[in-house]
Amino acid sequence: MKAEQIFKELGLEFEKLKVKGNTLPRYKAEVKPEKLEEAIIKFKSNGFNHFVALSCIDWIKDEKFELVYHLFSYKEKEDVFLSIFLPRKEPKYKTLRHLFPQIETYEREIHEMFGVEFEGNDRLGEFILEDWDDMPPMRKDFDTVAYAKKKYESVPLIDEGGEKE
Amino acid sequence: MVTDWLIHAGLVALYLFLAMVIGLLFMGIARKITARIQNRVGPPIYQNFLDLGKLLAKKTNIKHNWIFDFAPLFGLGGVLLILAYLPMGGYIMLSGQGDLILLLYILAIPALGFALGSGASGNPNAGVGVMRALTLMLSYEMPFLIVILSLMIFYNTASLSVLLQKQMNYLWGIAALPISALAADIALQGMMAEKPFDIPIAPHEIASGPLVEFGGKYLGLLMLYSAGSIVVETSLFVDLFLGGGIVLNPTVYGTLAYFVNYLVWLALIFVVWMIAIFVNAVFPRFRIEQAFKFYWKWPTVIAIAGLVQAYVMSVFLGVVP
Amino acid sequence: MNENPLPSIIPDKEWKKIQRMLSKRSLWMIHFCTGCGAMEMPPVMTSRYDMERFGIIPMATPRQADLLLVTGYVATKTLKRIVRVYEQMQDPKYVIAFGSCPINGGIYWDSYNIIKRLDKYIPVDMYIAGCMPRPEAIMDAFLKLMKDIDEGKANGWMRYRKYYDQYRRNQMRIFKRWDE
Amino acid sequence: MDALTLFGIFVLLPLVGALVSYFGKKYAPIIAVIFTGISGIFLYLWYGNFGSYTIDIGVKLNLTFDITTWFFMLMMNTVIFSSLLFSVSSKLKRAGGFATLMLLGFAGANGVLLARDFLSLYLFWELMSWSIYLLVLRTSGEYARRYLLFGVLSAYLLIMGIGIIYYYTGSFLYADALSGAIPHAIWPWILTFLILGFGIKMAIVPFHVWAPYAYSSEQPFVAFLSGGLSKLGAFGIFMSMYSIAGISLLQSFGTFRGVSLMGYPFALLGAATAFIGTILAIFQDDIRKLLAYSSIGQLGYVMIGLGLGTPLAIGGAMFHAFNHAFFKSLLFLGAGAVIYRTGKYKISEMGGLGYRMPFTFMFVLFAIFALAGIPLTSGFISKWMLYEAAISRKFVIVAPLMLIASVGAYLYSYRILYGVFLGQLKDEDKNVKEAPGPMLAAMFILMVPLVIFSIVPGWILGWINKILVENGIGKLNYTTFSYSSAIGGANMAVFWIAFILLLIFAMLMFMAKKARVVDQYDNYLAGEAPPSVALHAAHNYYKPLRDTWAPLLKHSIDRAYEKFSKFFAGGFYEIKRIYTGNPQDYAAYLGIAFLAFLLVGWWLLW
Repeated sequence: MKAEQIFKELGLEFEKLKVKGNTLPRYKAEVKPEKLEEAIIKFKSNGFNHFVALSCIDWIKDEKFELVYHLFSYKEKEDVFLSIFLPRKEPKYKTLRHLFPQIETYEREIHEMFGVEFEGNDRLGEFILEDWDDMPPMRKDFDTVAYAKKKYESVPLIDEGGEKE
Repeated sequence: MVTDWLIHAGLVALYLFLAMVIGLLFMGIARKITARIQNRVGPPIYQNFLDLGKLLAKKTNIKHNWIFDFAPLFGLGGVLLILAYLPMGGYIMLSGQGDLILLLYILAIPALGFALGSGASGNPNAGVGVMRALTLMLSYEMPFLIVILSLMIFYNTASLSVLLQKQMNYLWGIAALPISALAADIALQGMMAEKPFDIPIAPHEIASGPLVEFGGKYLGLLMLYSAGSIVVETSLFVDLFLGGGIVLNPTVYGTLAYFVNYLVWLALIFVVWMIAIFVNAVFPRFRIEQAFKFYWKWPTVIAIAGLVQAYVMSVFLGVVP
Repeated sequence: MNENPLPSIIPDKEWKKIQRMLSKRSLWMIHFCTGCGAMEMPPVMTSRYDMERFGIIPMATPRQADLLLVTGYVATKTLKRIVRVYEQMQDPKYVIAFGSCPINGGIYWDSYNIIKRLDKYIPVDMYIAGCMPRPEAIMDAFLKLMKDIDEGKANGWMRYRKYYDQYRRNQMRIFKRWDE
Repeated sequence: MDALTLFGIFVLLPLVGALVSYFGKKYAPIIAVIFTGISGIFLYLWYGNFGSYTIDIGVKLNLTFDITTWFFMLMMNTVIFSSLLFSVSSKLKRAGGFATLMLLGFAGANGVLLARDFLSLYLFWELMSWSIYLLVLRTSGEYARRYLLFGVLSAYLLIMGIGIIYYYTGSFLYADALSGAIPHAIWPWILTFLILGFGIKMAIVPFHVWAPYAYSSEQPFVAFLSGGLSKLGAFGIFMSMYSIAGISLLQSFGTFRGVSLMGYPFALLGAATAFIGTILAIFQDDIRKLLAYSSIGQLGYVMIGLGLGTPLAIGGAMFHAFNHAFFKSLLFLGAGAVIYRTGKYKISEMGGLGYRMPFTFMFVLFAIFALAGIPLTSGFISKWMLYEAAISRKFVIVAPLMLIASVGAYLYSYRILYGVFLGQLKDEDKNVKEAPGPMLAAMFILMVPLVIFSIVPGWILGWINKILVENGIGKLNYTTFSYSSAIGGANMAVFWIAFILLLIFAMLMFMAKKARVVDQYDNYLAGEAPPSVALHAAHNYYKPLRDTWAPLLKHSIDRAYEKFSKFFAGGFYEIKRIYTGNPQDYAAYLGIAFLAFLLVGWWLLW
């Protein structure tokens, strides 16, 4: 079933993205957080059974994180982006790993890099970084140059005379 | 009586030392030839002596427990024992005192000691490596033992020194039983663990299998063990099928015969080693199931054909060498 | 890690010279391909440059090797593995670091999880500059390292044993837990 | 020495011991050890004076104490002595009953060895079988039932053989069997029944199904069962083939290159047993089952030797039975010590125990050398004799199977060594202590002969030669340190000197530099930190081999028996339905039966 028809049945207004080059048709829709799961289930049962990616965008100016769930249908050859907005202070959302198993890995990464809490996903914790002690590094307000200087330049050179620098 | 016993012991020690030197030289030649086949310059022939020197000169040596020491001790001691029981260049060292079946079982002493040592290293790679080595052993032993059986049946002896005598008087093994010689050479490839059968020491899959925890002097002595086992396996084939390199009859020509026979023996084991190296240079590595299925199919059929030929010739045609 | 102390009674300079010559002529290399430098090794091993003619062959385990190649950027996670592999090697051991990333962080100079200078954590005997040096540079580095060994200058492993506590303190600044 | 003292020491004494030790609750094994020690001392003293006697205990028993009996009793006595010494410290429940049954079995075994007439043979054979059944019952009824089924089958086969002989000769004496009353054509039947009857005790292939289950009971008993009692089978086959029938009678059935056509099929059966036993042993994960199948494989060798019948073959079979008695019970006791300390049976669950139990490891390692036939132990000489026998007579079917089976022995023996003793030590076994004193003493006793007879094979070859000469089979040529045959020979003294010298040389080369000990977790795992759980590669150890053998492993003899028994079970179930349980039906059956009798009687009379 076509993506437009599913959007109509769900009552979501959507927009067809204009992209240069002859790419497959892409639709983007903003969904309320509580209605997202039902939307994904509907899409999944109508041919959109390939979960491509879950990404997080840090809109620092209007204090919001945007979680984009990207689905694809092999039959219809169409891309669908369903996105929800979470407050930037304590971003919290429920896990959807029961719909697609790979969502768990994306959730672990977003938790470590952006600090979004996913209730129900028990494997959050340390994933890619090692012994990390600072704020989640992918947030726009994280100053990586200052951190690099603080952590790595401060390590003294080994010198026969003892500590230097 | 004691004096000639001492001379005998001195000669045995000389032959063993020469065997070790030849083994290391052969490893160097093998690396050179493999490099040349791959259009590379390749290390100098004496490279393995340098490697051995470096390993023995290592400042720290790591060991895991007292069973770990079994590998170098039994490895080197065992391989020297096999060399002592193997006539080299017609010089019957101890093989007058022990026959082929004793030799077959002595072949297991260094292998078992090495397996114990690597098992005690506690590294799972080593355990998997030894499992592969034993499965490979079960696979290539099938044709090899049938070949040895056909030799014993045809020449009607189990003693290696008598076998050499008979080959000198009658016909070389390879002339009398060519089919068995072919099966033996295929089995030899697995016995020496040369590619395509270097499954136990596969560096890419199990980090060089049983050798994973050996370094320094342990690896040095194990290099001596592998050098010795090269000479053992090649000269076993030469003694069984190529008359042990005996060209001049020692009783007639005396010590001159021993020199000439030694050189002929050296040339023959070099030829056998070259066959193995050329096959090694061009083949990828088998999986252990493929190696097992391979050895229990065609080489076993060839070996059985050789056995039937030996059986028919010795029992029905009454050919007695 | 209490290595047994340096063998105090080395009979004479001659013996040390021979020992250095032996370890120069048969450098067994373990290749820790951390970054994009791994692609430079095949040409060095194969027929065009052929490092085996100097006696350098790749080995599978640190126990058998005495030359560690760190070929590329070193993340904090990778540093923990590199230190463990380095400590499992047996003396005398040498380290060659490829590329500009181990020297000063290279293009990752501002990254939050790439260490900027490998020398602070494990003793490096030879750096090869270049954002992935070509095989000629690598062969040149091998020859220079062999000359250093011969002259006794490549004694990174002695420095590691002498200033072990400083090295360990630097390493602990990067990662907190060691046994994980 | 007269009949009463002979019978008293070897049969009555153990029976009395059984009685006494029943009441010695906790100290029962110690009492039993004392009794077996006494009979061992007498066995040693009476080496010289052999003789045959008859004793009348209600029924006339003919007993003969000759070199063959002495040789087998030596095995039996040493094995039970060390098994009981082992059980002193293995805290068995109801130790009194255990010691009693063991001594009963021992008395039965001695009786079988001494007996020279079928009646006493059968009497003691039943006593021994029953004591085994009760001992296996101590562990599990199901295993005991399996053993009982085959024990009864072996008893029936023996009775068939004895019955035919008695029908013709009218007497039970072994010697009378050759009195010519038995027609020539009947002998193959008699021999087949007797050999198969005794073969079941040796777990020959078609009848080996009970062995893995019976060998899973308590370790001290299993050491005696597999080490000692399975030799009764070998003794029985030897007696029935070579002293009751005699070599000339066997040859009279036609010979195939010097080997009687009567014995050759049993040699083939033995070769099949050796091959199947070894292949099955490779894939077992439970250490007891692995040792059970390996025991079946090794006894296949003994069967080959007895089947071939040339002097070298029978000598090899005797020597292999002797070695098997010692190294197999040593292996079972070693496994028992490990099970006693860790309580685990599965090989993949253990690991690294060699560092905690060094002596047990050395004993098991030595037993493995003997099992694999490494020349450092006397295990090699017996295998060498069997090979020489097969190869010198150009047997091209038996010899390859034997050779491949011996290579297969390396595989499962390394599985035990690596899975149990090497690899990484698991946390729960961290503070496992070495086996207690009596266990180590027991294992040491079993190891000593394997070493002595490898350095000086002449002594034991002397005994075996005397056995062969006495039964008119031929002679072996050997000297104190070396042995030879038509086509080859070996000198063990030269071997030992060369081995020790070269080992010392390797030691000198090796000890030049000090090595730093590192714990098991400082291992190269591609730089990864060692995980909290110990890594052990012993799980499903020979998986590639099992995959290649999969098509063959599908058909298993055990399942064949199960299908066979299900077929009968269905039938018996039908019959069971007759017993409906209410009296009216039974009254009806009585009426029908009475009526039937009337009809038949009427028909017969008229």
